[in-house]
Amino acid sequence: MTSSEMLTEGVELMVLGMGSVFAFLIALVFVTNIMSSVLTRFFPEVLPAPKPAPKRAAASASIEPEVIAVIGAAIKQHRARRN
Amino acid sequence: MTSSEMLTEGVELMVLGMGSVFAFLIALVFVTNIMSSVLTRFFPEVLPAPKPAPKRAAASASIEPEVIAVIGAAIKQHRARRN
Amino acid sequence: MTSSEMLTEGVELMVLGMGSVFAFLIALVFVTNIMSSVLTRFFPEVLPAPKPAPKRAAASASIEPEVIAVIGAAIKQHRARRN
Amino acid sequence: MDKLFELWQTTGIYQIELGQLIMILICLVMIYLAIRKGFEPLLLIPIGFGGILANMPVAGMAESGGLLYMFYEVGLLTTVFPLLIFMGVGAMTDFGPMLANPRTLLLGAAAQFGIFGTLLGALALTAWGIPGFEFTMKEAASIAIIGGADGPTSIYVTSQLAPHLLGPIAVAAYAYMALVPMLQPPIMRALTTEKERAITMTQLRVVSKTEKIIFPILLLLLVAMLLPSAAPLVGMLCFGNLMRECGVVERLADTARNALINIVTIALGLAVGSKLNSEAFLQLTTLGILVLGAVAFCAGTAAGVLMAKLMNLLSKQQINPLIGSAGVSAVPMAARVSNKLGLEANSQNFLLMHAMGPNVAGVIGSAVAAGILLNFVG
Amino acid sequence: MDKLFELWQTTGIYQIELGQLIMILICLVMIYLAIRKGFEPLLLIPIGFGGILANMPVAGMAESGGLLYMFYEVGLLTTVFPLLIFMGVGAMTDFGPMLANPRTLLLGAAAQFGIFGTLLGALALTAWGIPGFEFTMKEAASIAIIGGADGPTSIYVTSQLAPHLLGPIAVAAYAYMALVPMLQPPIMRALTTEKERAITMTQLRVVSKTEKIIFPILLLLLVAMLLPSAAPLVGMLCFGNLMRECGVVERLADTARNALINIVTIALGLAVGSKLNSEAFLQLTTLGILVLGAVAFCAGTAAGVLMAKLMNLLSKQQINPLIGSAGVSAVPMAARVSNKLGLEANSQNFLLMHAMGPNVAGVIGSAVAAGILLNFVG
Amino acid sequence: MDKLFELWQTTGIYQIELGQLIMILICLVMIYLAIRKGFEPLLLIPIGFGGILANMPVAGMAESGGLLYMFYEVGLLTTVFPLLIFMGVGAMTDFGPMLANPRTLLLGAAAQFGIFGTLLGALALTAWGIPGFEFTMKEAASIAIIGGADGPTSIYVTSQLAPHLLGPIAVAAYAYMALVPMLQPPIMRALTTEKERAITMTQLRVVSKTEKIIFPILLLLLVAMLLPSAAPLVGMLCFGNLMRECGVVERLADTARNALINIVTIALGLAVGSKLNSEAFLQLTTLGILVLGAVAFCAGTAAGVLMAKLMNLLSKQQINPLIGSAGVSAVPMAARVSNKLGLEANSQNFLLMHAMGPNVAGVIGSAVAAGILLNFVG
Ligand code: NA
Ligand code: NA
Ligand code: NA
Repeated sequence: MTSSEMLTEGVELMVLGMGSVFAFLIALVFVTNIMSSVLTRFFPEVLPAPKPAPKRAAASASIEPEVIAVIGAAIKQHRARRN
Repeated sequence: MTSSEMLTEGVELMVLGMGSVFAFLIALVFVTNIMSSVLTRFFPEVLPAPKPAPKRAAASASIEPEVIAVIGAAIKQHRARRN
Repeated sequence: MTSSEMLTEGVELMVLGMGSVFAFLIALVFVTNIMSSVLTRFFPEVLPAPKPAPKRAAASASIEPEVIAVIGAAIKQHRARRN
Repeated sequence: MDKLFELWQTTGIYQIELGQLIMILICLVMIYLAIRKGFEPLLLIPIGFGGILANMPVAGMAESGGLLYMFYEVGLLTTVFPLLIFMGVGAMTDFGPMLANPRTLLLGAAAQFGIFGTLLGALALTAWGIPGFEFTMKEAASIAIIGGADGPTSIYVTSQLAPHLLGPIAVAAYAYMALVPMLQPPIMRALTTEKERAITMTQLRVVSKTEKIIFPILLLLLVAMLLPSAAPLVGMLCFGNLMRECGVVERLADTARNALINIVTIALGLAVGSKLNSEAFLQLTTLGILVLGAVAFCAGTAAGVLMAKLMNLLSKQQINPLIGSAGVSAVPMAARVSNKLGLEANSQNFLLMHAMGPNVAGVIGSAVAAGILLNFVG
Repeated sequence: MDKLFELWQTTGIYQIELGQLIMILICLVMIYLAIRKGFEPLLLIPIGFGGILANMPVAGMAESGGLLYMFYEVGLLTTVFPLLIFMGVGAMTDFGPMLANPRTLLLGAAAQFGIFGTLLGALALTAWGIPGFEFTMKEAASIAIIGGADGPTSIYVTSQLAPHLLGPIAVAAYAYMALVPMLQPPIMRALTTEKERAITMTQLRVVSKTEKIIFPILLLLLVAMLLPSAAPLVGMLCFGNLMRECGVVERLADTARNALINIVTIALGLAVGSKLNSEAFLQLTTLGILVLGAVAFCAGTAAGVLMAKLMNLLSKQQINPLIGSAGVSAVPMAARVSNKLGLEANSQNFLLMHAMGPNVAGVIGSAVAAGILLNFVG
Repeated sequence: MDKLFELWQTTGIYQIELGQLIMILICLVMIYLAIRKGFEPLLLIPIGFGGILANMPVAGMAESGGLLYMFYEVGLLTTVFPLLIFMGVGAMTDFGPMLANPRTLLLGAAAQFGIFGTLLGALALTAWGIPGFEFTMKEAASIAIIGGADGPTSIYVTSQLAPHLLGPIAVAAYAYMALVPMLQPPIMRALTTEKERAITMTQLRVVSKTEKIIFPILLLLLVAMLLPSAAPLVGMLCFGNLMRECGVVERLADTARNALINIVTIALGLAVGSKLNSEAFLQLTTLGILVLGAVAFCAGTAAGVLMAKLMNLLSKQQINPLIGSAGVSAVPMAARVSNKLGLEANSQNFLLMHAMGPNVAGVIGSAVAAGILLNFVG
């Protein structure tokens, strides 16, 4: 291949390549949008309601980080013993 | 193979096959029974006694489900954060 | 190989082999010592200070074994249910 | 412009054939059923996805050098994958309920009538020249093993006797395993009386650890002595089970029933999917396979139930005939079906553990039947 | 004494060549950067260590019969390893942010300019005869794919087009991915105004489970129809992602993104390391590869940012151009860079989730670009 | 009737040979010892079970096309399995205690006298024509390596020098490792005084993270320079250890020491079991191997203890000679034996961590010795 052929080939590849990438991803945008609108229109998914029972939630929230910390510490301690 | 030979072959295979399966599994029943009776007679295994200390057990029972729930929630929350 | 050749070969192998093993491991001792002294002199690592805040530590220590036990029991119970 | 035309020629739209399109649709249905209806998703999702990959034009994933082809050659034709799956199944299986009541092994034996009856049926239909049923002996045997209700056993036998039918047979085997809750109850109800279904069974005795350790070794030795052609399958099952029960190699057992079986399941599923090509699948014989597979399941179910009734005639220790149907294996679905029907008849009648006995016995039974078929037909 | 001399002759000190020594030093630097600077340690530690093992004289670990050689032959040349890695990546990836805002796919498309621009550059430099740049078409394509900022894609393409360049290309790909936090910000700042960088984006809508399940299938079908040569890579990505999202094969997804991908990563790293020999690496062309790789990254970054600005011109729904640079992939580093620069401009401007859209789009984009290159050049 | 006779001819009862029966019994004993006495169950259960599978007639699992044969061909003869095990061992090993007191490396060197002394012994017995001892140089070297008290090293060396002896050598290696608590104490007591055994050692200094990270690289470079034939084994050990210590690839280290090593252990065990055939095992030479293996272990133990005493003569920093025996490796059993005997002599004398130094040094030592043997004999 001569050097000018090589350059032509490169330009051609770039145009075709970027073109194909864009064509493909634009097609994907369309298809994805269609899927999403079909789904939301015809098969609406009942989204999980925001957690009710704020009282219980608050209570659990106040417990959890502590418990998580304790578990974490326990695991760390356990590992430390093992090594 | 002619079609009547095929049928004969099929009948033969069925008789032999089911016969072998039964023969083998009946043998297995016998062998298993012998093993179990030999073991229970000559090498009786001391079965773990039912958990004593009902008080402690009751206490732990009253704690555990809650703790399990808390751990479960913690893990769920942790996962949710990660995603 | 005659039997005397075999013996000679064996003695030679033993001397060379043990020699090589010792030579290699002595070299390793030297190199390791050099590495350690270079590191401690030029790149001293700040060792993790002993855990401060004895109060908090004591508190956590008094909680942890219990929590670990509870978690262990929960896991055991969970596994028992699964089987 | 040349390049653009060249590009157009390499698109799937240009190259795809009708057969590939139909196969992709079938695979999509399979994936839908696996996700939405819970049809054996662990296998049918990899198989279905593998089928889509295999039917994409140009990509060549199921052709020499392609990933699916390599999985097929290296893992499936060599029988390595199904044997490792069997090891994992062994490491998951608790033979305790069966050891507590070894008579239930007979139910697992009877249910293998599904295999041999179907084999006879396939040969008869072929002999009579019914369209869609033109099977050689080896093909008939591979199809019949669907009645064993055990995916890896089906794949193991088919890969040795009739690898060209692997696609439809594997799909049929897993599909019918998923359909057990629909296929079995009508047959079970038809063959039992309300009173029989209400029979309660005495609680199972506790099985000692030692019995559980010795059983897989005993089973292996018996297979080795009586039926060595079943030894690879049964042997790997026993190996997995020994690792599980012996208590000293827990880390190996854990890997066998988790990481290892998962890796193999993914690769096995993709490899099976690679055989879902239109030439093999879109044939009248596939319909024949599906019909025979359904017959096999039903025959096995019926035989199990009838065997239980026969045992009740001959022994005074009564068993609930509903647990007979669990003998086809399809662990643990078939046992759950038995339990459900038992509860319908008598709300205090918990048959689950009792049905686990014939259920795991069915796994052994169909592995044994596979050995017999390989011995005579292979 | 003979034996002692023989022993001396088999020592590394006696046998080692300068090239091997230099390669070992380079590998040590790589390991140092991986450990101390956090440069893609999951890959660069196995690659670097593999490189040391491969350059030890006498041991022959990278020669026929050696462990690294076997990994290379069995896993790399066959493309099994990069495809399994892609499956694991799929099982890790959440396409949710992209599905909430599919327009970000265009950013992932634009960033592939890094690939094709570099390809043109490599060919131009070769045509002009610049020393260090003497590449065939296949070599140029393999080098250009570094701009995809996706390790397994680079390895996949190079193993098929120019396996002799695998060492330098893989090292460059991972090194530049690690350098993203240094390479990208200057370009991003140069191409955007303070005001643009401060643009806040509306919170992403919640994406339903069903959308997430259907997306990988849709993507696979589109690839199958339009660009089947990208199907192996994209197909395995989609398979992993379907396992992740479908919710019924969690144990398979978990293995795919943990045990399996870890095992494959170790073996892949060692296999790549086996190609770090002095004959392939200590060449002027390696410098050329490194230069072109850096250009590719920068071009991709710039193209992504400029595309975002173009989209702002054409649509009234404004996006922050900082997320454009995330289109090169390098998940999740590039998205974090976008987030960091966004916070610098406006302390309430959290771009992370918005940048994850183009970020995962970039993975798809470079897999698609890889398919195109394989199609035209392969 | 023909079919029935045919069936009878394919039973194991009809086909089994006496040798197979004896081998199955030996394997059952091995499994019994592994389960009840805790004899290296992780290896001896797969090996023993593999031995049973290999000796079942007809099934042909250890013959061409069989599962065990494939594991043997693909994983063992290629040395892939033992090398991956070594990587896992590296990912499990803490070289800290050894780095805190590098002099203990000399104990690990001395204990390799077990290897070379046994080699000389095997050659001498062969030269003198003692029945049961007729070994070639390669066979003698493979047997001698049993004295390294390191299963994968033995398997690695034997698979390269004398694969036909793999069965008895691997069994002997693991059996004696299991017997360490019985074999070592008498020798240790005989060679030390009560006073020596009561010597307490100063607490080990804290080893920094950096030292632990640099050590495996240093060790690898030293091996590469001085003894490249040991590089595959030592290299994979170092690679595993670097993954463990560097702290940035924890997920890879975790897989290397769990899922991966477990999978490989199962397959390696079955592959070794496939070589437990009567032709190789029921030979007078097997007795010779067992005798030499025991001698090797005892010689290594004695050499380690005596070396410790010698070091006490030459240095004023006293070490307890009981830790010398840990130099044979057999991690961590030998170190526990040292600790136990130390506590008997002085109830405040905790030697465990001090003995871990020579213990892991012994792993390096026997890998080095293996390299030397492969170099001279291979
Ligand atoms: Na069955
Ligand atoms: Na990309
Ligand atoms: Na050793």
